[in-house]
Amino acid sequence: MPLLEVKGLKTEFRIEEGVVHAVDGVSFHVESGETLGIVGESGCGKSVTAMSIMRLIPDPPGHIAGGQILWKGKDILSMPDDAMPDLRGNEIAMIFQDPMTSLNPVFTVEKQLGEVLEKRFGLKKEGARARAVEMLEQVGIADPSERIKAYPHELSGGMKQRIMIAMALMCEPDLLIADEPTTALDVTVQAQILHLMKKLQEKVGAAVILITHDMAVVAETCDRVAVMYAGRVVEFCDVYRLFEETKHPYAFGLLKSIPKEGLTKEDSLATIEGIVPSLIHPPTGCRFADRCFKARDRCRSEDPQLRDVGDGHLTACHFPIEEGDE
Amino acid sequence: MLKKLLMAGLVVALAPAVTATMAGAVDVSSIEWETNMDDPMIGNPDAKQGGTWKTYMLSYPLTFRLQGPDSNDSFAGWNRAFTMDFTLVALHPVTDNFIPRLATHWKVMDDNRTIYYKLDPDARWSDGEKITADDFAFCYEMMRSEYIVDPFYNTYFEEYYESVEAVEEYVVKIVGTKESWRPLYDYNLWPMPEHVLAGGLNETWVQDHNLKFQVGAGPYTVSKTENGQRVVFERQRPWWGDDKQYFKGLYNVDEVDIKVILDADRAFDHFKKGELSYQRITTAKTWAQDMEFDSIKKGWVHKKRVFIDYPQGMYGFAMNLQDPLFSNKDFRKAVQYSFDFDELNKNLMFGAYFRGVSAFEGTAYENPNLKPYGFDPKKAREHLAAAGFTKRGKDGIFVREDGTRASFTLTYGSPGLTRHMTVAKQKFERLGIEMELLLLEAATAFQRGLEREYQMTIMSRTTNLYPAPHQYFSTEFLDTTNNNNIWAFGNQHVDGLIDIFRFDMDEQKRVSAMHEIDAIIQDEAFYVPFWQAPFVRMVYWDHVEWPKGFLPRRFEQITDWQVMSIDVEKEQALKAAMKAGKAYTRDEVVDVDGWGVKAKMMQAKGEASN
Amino acid sequence: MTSPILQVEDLKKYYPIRGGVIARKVADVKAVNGVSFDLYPGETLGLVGESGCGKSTLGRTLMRLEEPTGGRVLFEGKDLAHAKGKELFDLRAEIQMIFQDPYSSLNPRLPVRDIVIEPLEVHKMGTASERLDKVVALCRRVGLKEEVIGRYPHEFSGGQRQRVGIARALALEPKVIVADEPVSALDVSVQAQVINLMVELQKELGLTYIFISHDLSVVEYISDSIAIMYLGRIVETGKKETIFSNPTHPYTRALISSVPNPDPRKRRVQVAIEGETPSPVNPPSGCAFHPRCPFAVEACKKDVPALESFTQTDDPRHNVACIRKDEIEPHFKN
Amino acid sequence: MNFLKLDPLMVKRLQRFRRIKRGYYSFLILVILFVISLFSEFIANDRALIVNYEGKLYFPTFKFYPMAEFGQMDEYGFDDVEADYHGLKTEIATLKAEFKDRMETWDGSAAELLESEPRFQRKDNWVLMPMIPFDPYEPDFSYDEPPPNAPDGRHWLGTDGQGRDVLARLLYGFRISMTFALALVVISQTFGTIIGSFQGYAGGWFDLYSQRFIEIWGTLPFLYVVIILTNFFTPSAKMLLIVFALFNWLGITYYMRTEMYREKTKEYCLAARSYGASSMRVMFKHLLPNCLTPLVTFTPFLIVGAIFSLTALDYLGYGLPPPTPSWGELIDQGLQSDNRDKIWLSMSPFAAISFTLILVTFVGESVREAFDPKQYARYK
Repeated sequence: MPLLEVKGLKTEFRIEEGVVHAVDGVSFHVESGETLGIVGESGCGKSVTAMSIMRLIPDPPGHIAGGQILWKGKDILSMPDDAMPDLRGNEIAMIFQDPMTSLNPVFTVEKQLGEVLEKRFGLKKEGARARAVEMLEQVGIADPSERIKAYPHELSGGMKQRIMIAMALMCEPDLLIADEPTTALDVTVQAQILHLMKKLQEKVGAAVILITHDMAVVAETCDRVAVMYAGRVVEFCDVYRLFEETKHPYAFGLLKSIPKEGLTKEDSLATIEGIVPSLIHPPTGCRFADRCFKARDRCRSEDPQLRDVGDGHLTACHFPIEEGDE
Repeated sequence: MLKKLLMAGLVVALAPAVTATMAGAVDVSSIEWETNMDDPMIGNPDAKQGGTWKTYMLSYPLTFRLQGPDSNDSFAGWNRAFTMDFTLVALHPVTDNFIPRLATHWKVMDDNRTIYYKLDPDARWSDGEKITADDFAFCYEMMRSEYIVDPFYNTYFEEYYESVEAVEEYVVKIVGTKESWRPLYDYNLWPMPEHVLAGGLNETWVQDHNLKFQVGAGPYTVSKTENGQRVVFERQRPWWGDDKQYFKGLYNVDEVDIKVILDADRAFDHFKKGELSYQRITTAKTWAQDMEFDSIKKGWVHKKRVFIDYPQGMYGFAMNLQDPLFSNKDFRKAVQYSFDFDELNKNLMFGAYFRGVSAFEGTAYENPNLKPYGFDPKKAREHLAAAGFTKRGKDGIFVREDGTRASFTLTYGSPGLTRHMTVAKQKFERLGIEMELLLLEAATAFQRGLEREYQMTIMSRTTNLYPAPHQYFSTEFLDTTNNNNIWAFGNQHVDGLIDIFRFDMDEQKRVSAMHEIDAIIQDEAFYVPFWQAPFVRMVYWDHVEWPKGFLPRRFEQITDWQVMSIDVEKEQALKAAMKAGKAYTRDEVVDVDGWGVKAKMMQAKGEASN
Repeated sequence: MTSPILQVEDLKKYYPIRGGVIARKVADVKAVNGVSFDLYPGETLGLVGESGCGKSTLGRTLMRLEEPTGGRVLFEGKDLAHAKGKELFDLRAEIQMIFQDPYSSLNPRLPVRDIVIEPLEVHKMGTASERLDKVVALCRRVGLKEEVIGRYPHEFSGGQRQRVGIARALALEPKVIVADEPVSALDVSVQAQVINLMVELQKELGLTYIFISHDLSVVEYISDSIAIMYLGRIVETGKKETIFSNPTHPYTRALISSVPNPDPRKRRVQVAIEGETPSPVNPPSGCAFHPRCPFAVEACKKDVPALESFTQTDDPRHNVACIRKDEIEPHFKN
Repeated sequence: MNFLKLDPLMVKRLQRFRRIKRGYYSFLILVILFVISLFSEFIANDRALIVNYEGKLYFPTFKFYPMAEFGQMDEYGFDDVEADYHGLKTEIATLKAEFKDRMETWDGSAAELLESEPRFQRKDNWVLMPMIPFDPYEPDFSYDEPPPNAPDGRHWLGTDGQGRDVLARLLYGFRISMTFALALVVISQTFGTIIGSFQGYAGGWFDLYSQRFIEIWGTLPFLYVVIILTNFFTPSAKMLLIVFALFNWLGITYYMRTEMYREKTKEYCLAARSYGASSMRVMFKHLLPNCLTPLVTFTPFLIVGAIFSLTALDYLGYGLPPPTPSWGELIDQGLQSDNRDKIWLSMSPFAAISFTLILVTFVGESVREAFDPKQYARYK
């Protein structure tokens, strides 16, 4: 049994213009201890998927319209509301893109960490403090007993993200969802944070869902990858297969449009023409069809289902990439 | 009230003094004392004694002092009535003659500013000590002391009194600063208890005496207080004045119970419940429309309008004679004839008031032959035409050939008058005269009046028994502002008449001079008298009894609670009747005109509808 | 070699830090602290650095959107940094900017036509109909259909908006374009479109770019030469090839090796550099990089190293600001 | 000005506003009432709308006709005072009735009447009075009881303490309140917007010192200033407007300043500056239209504030000079102890002011919602 299994998840947002089908039948699963990357461009539904798992969809305007989220075999969506706080944090932890806004600006780090420790572990004030200092040390914050007295605005972005990671891992969750954890950070710090996450994951043994738009980050950290496009998973496979045997034309185009080493201005970059379809009135058939160089009539009429194209490599395409496609 | 009176006196006294001859040393034993025991009694000698007079004040006193900070609140009137009102002599409230009070005799010396008073040896302070001449000398000293922190008294005594001397134990000599033709009025004085106060007159006097009750010469002393709630006065029996001619029949109740009630409307409700003995009705509306409550219908409560005869002061429109428009006498007369007092009185004032006419209303000097202008559009039109306003403009307002419009601004400071003025404005407009209204903050309106920065304004001045025509109509003030001659009126002839009033020792000549001034002022038409209210409207419970005529003629000299009495038996009977719901025969007589005031008003000035 | 189109000499931009009720100046933030470089016509200079290093401020100061605190910016011999009034107004037409955020860089209240026509109106170029013709031509050139020019920005996708921004920058026919992170807010697939467009335009119009970015892979693709900034100063310049194949300054090395490789088989095991960029409010003494530098010695804490020619490579424009540049082992990209 | 042009964002907001029924209908009602009140002279007036007299048509609404024009004469024998249209109407009706009576008798006396009555040469004379045949100034003392008189068929909302028609005064008072409030809002918003924009845009010393000035200015007690000023200047609508405006412009500067501060850092502003657009152009063409949200959303609440303050000042007696029809003055009359039992005096202006303020507030809420739609989410 996978640790987490998402089946046919549908999350919608009602806005003035209509209903946005932000996540429209997404399925994937996460095994214990592995790192799953969910990758895709902005608006493809990757963050909404994560929020749906945590049941943190703001309602209104959003709501989860269908599907199942099985956590260790139990459906999170049918759990009572009061069971959620326990699940969040204790079993599934989450860190967000913007560490600036994830910490409460009016409390010190100590107070914020301490609160969690006191509540979850029933530690007394002194014990909590010692534990917090220890946690900060683990996430590589120099001089933790001083830093712990600081307010969030006194800390750099990298440090805040470290503290968020410390908070997330403090309860030793089984799953850590990291939503674009390094996007707001400098590249040198990004390298540090990704490294740190990896190290801690190994230590705690947690599975990780890493949500990112950056293929290079995926290549750097993930075991398996789900590529999302317009609210759907279009490719779900092992990270090596994604980079080496890409099946879905979208993922293919995405990878090709990254400027590669050695390219010069004389070689123009590969692009995916066209724009992402509206999620209010999505086109019938394959949602990528309008931009796809391999699209045929069938693509515009028949919705491709996620299917195994060999060795557990799933893709949602009628005409997957074959060797020689440019 | 006393301060006001003193103020008015002060104004009069500013007149340059006629050279005074110093009175030399006088042998007291050789003085030919004067007194006046011939006037009628003020009180009712048969008045029942006893009972409780239940009344109210608007706030609890901040202090029981009568000098210094905060000493002029609504309680001070009561306090004063038992202390400072006991002066050497008093004016008889009916005859206007001087009568003995603490002094039994007096003698005015030839310089008209030195007076000897012989004290009543029976007079006692409320603590039992004798009242002696030293107490008057002490009063003089105290009123000039900086320790009382009262600039008014300080200045007043400095300017009016040259000296106050205890000549003998019971003889006081007062020397005023200027010669006066009414020295007893100007150089009167009350005593202060030297034996109580002398030791404590220092920097802390004000604080020390904040909550100390006055030791007074009067018949009542404080017997009970509930902080913030009530003060109760108790009658001393016996009191030294009990058998004196002019005190007999006054101060008849055993207790005066003064309760704090925050506003007059609520007090009326308290009255209706029987918690107050008596209530004055101050608004015409209440008098006209709210007087049919149950207790009145059942005859338990009586309502009376008691006419009194007291100087009213000038009250009405004043025109600025320096204004181009109002410098025209015909225009002034046109305005006089356009003012419809009766319409206002009838529709806005329940017909409750009388129209004033004289500049010296209510004094002995008013000209009895004057008739008010009255509302007369025809005459107004004639005068307008004479003033050059012959043509109506497009908007209906008259214009002269040169384009001047018959339009002026009325400056006033009392928001309460707006309703009357807007109605008057409409009336003026219909007759072709435009009156713009300019309501200013009261002090500003007053100041603009004094500085003659107005076209027409509403003036209100208090007066006393002796008017001050010099202040109001003398050429002396023509070229300056900030004086009472706000209309800039004056001529040689009137100046002469004023001098007669001021300096002539012949009362008859003074009166006829004043009558002439009054007539001239009316003819000059720069003063449009407004309403007068020469009466007191009251309701009281059946057990309250009054002397014949209810209130003395000069009402302000002596107040209602001093002359009435309470019949305790009737009070019991009333209680029983009320319990049983038994109605009395209703007393249908409302107006009490013991002094012929109403009759005079009706006859001379005409009453709109009453 | 041709002469530079733009010479930046010791350019400084300090921001005062104020305190107290009357906002007295108490210190400076030295956002750009003595930057010099030459820009040659037709080339693309990639200006790289991490957040807070001053690269955007440098771009804005060049544009005179910020008043320089010191130094000169010579555009064809005319000092842009000190130009005033009409001179500045005319110079502005020569150097234009493409902005980072396609959402906030277009006035949401104006239709595309008005946005693109604005510079022409401001500079009173041509008649109204000529302007309109030019706008249509510009929009076509950047790949927008004529019929969309009446639409408002919110009706466009991010990539299209950036095209509008480019059209606006081109309206005055500038010689130099400062592109401040022009693609970093765009999705990868759209990024490539915009970059392609910029490259095409450069070839066609002979534009000179200053391409400000934190994304080394994009910079590597588009630039001819590169300048690396760290805390308000340029620490290394050189041809693209030199910088990527032979980075010399320890910071450049760390930066390049921190970039994740889009190849799961080339995962790094080590973190190249610890710590974070210090705050420019309170920069370290001497070489600002010394607290993080694995090669730092005592001397690094004292003096600010000058940007000097590095002779070990054959690139004449290769300059490095490091006192140990000659001692450090040559670095080869993995 | 440019920002009045409707860009799609504004169009969308307006559409959103239209969809919020409560606010939209409140807005319509207010506009209709205000437009109607602009024609108050034709609705509440003691001058007739039209008089057809002896073959000639008269429109006395804005013109003074003497009594002579209609063969009238007042009780004092004057015929050049203003015509009495109420009286004229009654006279004509009476004469018509009498003529009809005489016609029925067939004795020729009808013809006699025609001849003997010079003011009835033509039978088709008529007077059309406005719906409310009273103006807000003229007292009506025709009742036995002194005013205020209770509502009846003659005065639908009764008369005030001076016999003036309450409904007429309410109507004119509404016009004055609304005009005053609108003028105030326009003046103070314009001024505040300009100052606030300059503060936000220029920043630096100008901002610092003007902000200190605004803070100090803002602490001045408004009512005292009004009272003091009435001592130096004749109180008038113009003066009050100026005084109100002097205090009212402050509020919007805070918002405009912050908006400007925020907007000016946006790149479109930098872009405009980069091609040399002048500060004025940047401010007024680019920034201002993007900063209008607070301006628009605060306007209804400013109107509420203005109406309320004006009423309060009138109530306290420091407002518009008498006899200007005013709600505050009516409430003051109604609350005087004399008139506590005359509830129509306090209730009708109270109802009018509540009704108006509620409508404006509805509009305000809806505008805010339309301009700044926020949904309040909850997490389970």
